[in-house]
Amino acid sequence: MGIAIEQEFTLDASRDLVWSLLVDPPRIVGCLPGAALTGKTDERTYDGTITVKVGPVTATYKGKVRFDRLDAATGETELSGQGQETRGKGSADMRMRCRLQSAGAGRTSVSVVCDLALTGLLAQFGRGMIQEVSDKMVRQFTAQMRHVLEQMRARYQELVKTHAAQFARTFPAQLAEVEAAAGFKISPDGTNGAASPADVIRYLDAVRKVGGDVPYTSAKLTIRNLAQRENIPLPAF
Amino acid sequence: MRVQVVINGEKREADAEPRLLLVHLIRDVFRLTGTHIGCDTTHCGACTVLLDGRAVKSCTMFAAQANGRAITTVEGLERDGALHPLQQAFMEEHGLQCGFCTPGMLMTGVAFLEKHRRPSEEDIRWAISGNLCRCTGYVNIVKAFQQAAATLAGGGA
Amino acid sequence: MTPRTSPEVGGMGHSVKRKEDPRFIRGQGTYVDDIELPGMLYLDIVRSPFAHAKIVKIDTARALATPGVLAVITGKDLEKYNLHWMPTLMSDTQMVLPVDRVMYQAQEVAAVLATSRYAAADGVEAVEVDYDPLPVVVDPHKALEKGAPVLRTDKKDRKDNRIWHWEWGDKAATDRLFSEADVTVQEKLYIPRIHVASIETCGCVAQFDKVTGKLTVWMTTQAPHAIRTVFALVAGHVGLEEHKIRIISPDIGGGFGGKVPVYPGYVIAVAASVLTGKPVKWIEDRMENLQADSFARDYHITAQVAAKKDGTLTALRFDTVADHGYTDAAANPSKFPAGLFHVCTGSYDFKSAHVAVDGVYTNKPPGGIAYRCSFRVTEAVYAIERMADIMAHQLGMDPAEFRLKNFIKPEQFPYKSALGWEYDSGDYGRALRLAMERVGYAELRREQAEKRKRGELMGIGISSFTEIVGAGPSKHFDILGLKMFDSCEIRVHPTGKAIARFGTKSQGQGHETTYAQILAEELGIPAKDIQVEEGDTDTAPYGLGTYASRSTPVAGAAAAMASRKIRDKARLIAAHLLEAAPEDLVWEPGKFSVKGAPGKAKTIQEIAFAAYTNHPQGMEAGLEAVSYYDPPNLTYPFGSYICVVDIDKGTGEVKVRRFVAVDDCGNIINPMIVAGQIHGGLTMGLAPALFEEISYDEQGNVHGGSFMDYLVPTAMETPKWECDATVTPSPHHPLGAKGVGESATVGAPAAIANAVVDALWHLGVRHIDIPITPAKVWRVLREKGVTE
Amino acid sequence: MIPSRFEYHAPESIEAAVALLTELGDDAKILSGGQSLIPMMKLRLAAPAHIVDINRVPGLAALREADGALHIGALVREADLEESDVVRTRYPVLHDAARHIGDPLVRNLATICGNLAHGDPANDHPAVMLALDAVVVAAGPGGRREIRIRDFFTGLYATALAPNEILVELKIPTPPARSGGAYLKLERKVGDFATVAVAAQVTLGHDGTCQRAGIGLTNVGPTPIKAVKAEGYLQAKALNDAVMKEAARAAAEEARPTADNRGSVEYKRDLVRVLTARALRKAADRAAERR
Repeated sequence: MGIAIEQEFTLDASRDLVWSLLVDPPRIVGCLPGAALTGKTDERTYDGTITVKVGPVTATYKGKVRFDRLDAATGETELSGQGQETRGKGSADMRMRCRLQSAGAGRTSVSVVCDLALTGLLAQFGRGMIQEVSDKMVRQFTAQMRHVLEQMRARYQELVKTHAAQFARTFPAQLAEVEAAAGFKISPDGTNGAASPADVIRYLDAVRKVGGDVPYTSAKLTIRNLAQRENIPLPAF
Repeated sequence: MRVQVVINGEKREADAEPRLLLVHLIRDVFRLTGTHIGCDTTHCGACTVLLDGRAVKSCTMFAAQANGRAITTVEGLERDGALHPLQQAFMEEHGLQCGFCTPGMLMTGVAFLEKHRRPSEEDIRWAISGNLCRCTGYVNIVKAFQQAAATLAGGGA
Repeated sequence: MTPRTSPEVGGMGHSVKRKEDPRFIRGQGTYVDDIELPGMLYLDIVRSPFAHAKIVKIDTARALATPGVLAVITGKDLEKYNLHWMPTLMSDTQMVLPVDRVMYQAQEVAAVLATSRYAAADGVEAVEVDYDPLPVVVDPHKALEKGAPVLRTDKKDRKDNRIWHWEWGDKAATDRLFSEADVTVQEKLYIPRIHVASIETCGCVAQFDKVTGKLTVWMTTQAPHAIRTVFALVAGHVGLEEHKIRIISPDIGGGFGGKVPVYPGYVIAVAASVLTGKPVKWIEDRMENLQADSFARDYHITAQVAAKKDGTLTALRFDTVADHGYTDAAANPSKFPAGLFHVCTGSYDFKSAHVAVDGVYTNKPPGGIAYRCSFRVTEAVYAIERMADIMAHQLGMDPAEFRLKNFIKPEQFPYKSALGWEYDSGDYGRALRLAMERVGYAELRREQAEKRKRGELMGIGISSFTEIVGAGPSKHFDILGLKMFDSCEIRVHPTGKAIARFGTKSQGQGHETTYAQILAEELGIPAKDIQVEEGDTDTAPYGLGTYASRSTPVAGAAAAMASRKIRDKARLIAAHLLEAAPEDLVWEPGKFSVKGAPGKAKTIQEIAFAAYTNHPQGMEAGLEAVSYYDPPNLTYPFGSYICVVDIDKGTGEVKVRRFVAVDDCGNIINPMIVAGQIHGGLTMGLAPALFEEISYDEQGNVHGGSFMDYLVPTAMETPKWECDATVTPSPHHPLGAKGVGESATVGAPAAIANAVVDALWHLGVRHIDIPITPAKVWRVLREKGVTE
Repeated sequence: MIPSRFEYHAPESIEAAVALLTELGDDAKILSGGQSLIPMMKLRLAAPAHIVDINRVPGLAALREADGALHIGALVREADLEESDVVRTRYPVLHDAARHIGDPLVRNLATICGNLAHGDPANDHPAVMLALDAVVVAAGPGGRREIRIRDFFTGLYATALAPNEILVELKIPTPPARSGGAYLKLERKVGDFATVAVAAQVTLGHDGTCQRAGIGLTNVGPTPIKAVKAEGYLQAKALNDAVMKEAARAAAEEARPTADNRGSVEYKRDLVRVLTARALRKAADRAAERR
């Protein structure tokens, strides 16, 4: 049986931040309840599992997720996944298209179109409940996305903060300049309004512009180290 | 685990996995093959037996649940060479064809007739609505129930 | 018919109590799953969740590590012995286990052999199969479109999904009559997939003796001899020759056509037993039964009939798409890919008719077997009876009056139908008039008119069917080349008791009783003194088996013919004993007496004793005979059914208020058993009309694959059948009998559908496809603006 | 059809059962009648590692009227309701439902409390209990607590019971005089889940107006549905055809059906309307008979 799920929702996060989540396989897959990536075939293809639990019924699907298209310019992604139930009772085939649009300052609207095709025992028995289960999963997915975005925003702030506090101590006079160049607020204790990977890059660029190569190198190292340690995705810089 | 039951008046026991279905205890372990299996989803009633006098589907019960209880199967209906009036009536009224659903029908009927001495046709159809028969169209099963009810009401076979 | 024999003898016409019953009512029947042999292993099957997929890999490691699991058998294992494919009964090919591809959901993928049922089931769950899904084709019309994926890529020359195209009748004459007709009607009728769902599923116990090389298989089969030959043809090359194969069909818990084919499970169990040298049991569960065993019907019919203004039917044209699933595994006589569908001119005197059928491959389970009917006869009868009603309504004629006008008249028999069948006998008007009288037809029509004024919905439906059974004359009928005769072998013992063995196999029809009655009728030996045996190929004479209502018409006739051979010999022995000329002896059931001297007589028992103790010199001792009966024609049972329904405007529910069935199956052997057959048949006619259907979604998922959704009627849904009969003997059958097991299944669906549409015709409703569910009726009612 | 392996526990007190659930967590399932759980286990849709069979716990099989309520213990079987004169005469809506659950053999094992605890919106008793404003008694590690039925169903197969709580009893307030109820179920055949079913319970005032109305809907949403708008609409109104039809329309709007083998969304919604009107009529008639 096949079902279609269409959802539109708005997130309190910049398009940049949402995009960075959308193109981060382990994180975005982690937003789906019961799902996890277990391995990687190539840059675009991952192995994963998802366990769906409805009352006494539990089904685990094992399979592949592929990022078929990632278009940063248009904010569109296409993802497909195929999984087989681990006890041979069925399969699930999913195709998902996401599109991001900026919805004003710091807000992004997300539209998701998902086609799900099921085979096997659950498709035979659960016909009436699958829509409900899927809808619930999408609801949980968006809630989890909000939560993760909140976390991520905090972490990008944290990245900037580690260096900005130091910068403010060393070059208190130039803080305002950096703030202006980066485009967000930075307090003397380093607390700041960074909200996405792009903001982190903007901060780095601002430091270089205002302070020159030395503070820039220090900023790069500090931020890169922390990002690596905490596994916070950043574009190359 | 050890399961002990009284089946058709005889004490029997067996080692059973907890997941062993009662119907398999009866058929495969005790080798009483009159109790049949006709579906997976608790619909057909071919596996009906009496558990402490109540008609139940033995495919939808674990053997462990029957531990310490009394079971009657179709093999236990004939007493001292005398058929139960319902068995007799099934033969008289042609209430069976392939015979596969028959043991389940009989067990449902035996329990039902204990409680309903003068059942209407509607009562009987209601009572056997958990037992599927593919051969008879139920007409003669209903007649057999009526005949057996009359025999039982008459005070003996 | 007044019985010729006494109740003690119990010949034809007596409601003899069944010989089968004492064991069944004590739970002492022996069905396949009741058989347990020392050291027996259990087979369970891994099935595909996909309707169409490549098999990338089968990983058996985890399964083999499961306690109790001994082996996992895959298509690759069978391929080594060239046993991975087998022929179907229609000479198509079917996978036993796939090597690289599955073609329908629930198809066998691998088999697990274990020491218990439970271990086997655990093993099945642990087999890991990696599939690569392929495009699924479930709609046969789409399968015929250009560009549809070709499903049978294993067949090198195949470029599309059309299995065959078959036509019958005079197309030009039919076209001409249509162009000249005053009135023509057309309707698209879909007769959905259904399943016989006998309460016992299929299964077997295969036992191969490595020392003697003998294979014994206890299996749920309606045709043990044919199965033996098929096994020998399939596996002869690995040493299983026909004399080393014994098929035993023990008690069978209902067949209805579903136990005619050879299913992969049987073959795998046999292979597993041959490989291990141990007995192997395979018993399918209900879901496997419904999802993988042969289905019935699945005919998409575009039906047209033409008539004159005065209501005279002139011509008929049926174009049909037959969905066969991924292989044509129908159980039809090989000359007739659409079975006997061309009996579709029914009870009416058409001038001309033309039928075309296209068999189509789809990603569904194979089949096209009967569902308690003779080779596509239900499809034919449903279509003509629906069309007769539509035409009657179209002409503004009462459907009964319309039928009476168009029936083949009694004096026209034997009657050659527009499509070439020679109907043996019939009096259709008598049966319909009796049904009308029994139901109170005129009064019901008055009630209907009154109710209609009040906005209440009530309908009266008629079906005046003609069946065609007893396949069949060897000139036209064979399955895989095996001519469709059947057999009886009788041995009369010295003490006058007898044993009779047959090539058929009862699945509930009561052969042990009725065959004994035929012998009682013909020989005068009491039925209770006759033992009937069937189903063991080592002992029974060769026969084609029990399906298509052929037991009485063919094997029953063989019983009569073998009895008559015995009687002929008995006459010679009696003549010897009575010292009279054989031609001077007169036979009455049970004894020969000298003409004009009734006191001078010898009973059959005395003659039997003499056959072993005092037979004439020059004559062989003993009293035995065998007959392989090749029927000269088919038989044509008929009847008229009238159904009365009430429809709930709010919910769309259809309640069958009354159902009167008048059947004519010729001379009756056991009225009690005949009535039982009709009750059961009616219920299996009701079922597809209102409840049962197996359908598929676009991914090829089956809906109706368990008893949760495959709605076998209980006693509550089943109306109280009202039955009556007329008797029009078959002129060519030695007993004048015609066969009855399936008439009711064939005739009933149209009566019910006609009643529903009759209730709604005034609203502009012409047709609703079966099963007529509340949801469908509700939709039609709301479309017509009717609501509660 | 063979279930997966599990460990079997047969505690002899509720406390022991609760302790087991606490210890075993999510891997354990309560077995009472087993007529929903065991079929799922045979299909291996469910494969709990532990089964806690409460059938040997004494004191759970009582069906009695006391303290203004009908008490239904965890091990009261559907057949007990069917055979109870008290239920038939004083709780007809419950009696109607009991006669339509599964089939007579299933009803010899199936329990009312299990029917609720399973959380299946297709089950029949939830709607009945919603119409009757029943109270669920749950036993957990901290003792017993009561849950109003309207707070009980939290999602598809999900209830307000904690994983280590057991539904030990149901309490149905005894309806006052001039009360009546009816449960109407459209099923495809005996033993089927409802295509749609409606439970209606009304209490009439002396003047014949509706003092209280309870309406529960079966199998038309992810949870059983209490048709609160329809109930509210009926309040203090004379139960004539027009009023009942309007309430039925409101109930239909409250339904959230999905399409399946039983029918389309539109069909099911309309059935809610048709059956609600009929159930209200029958309930009102029965209420009028019970003066």
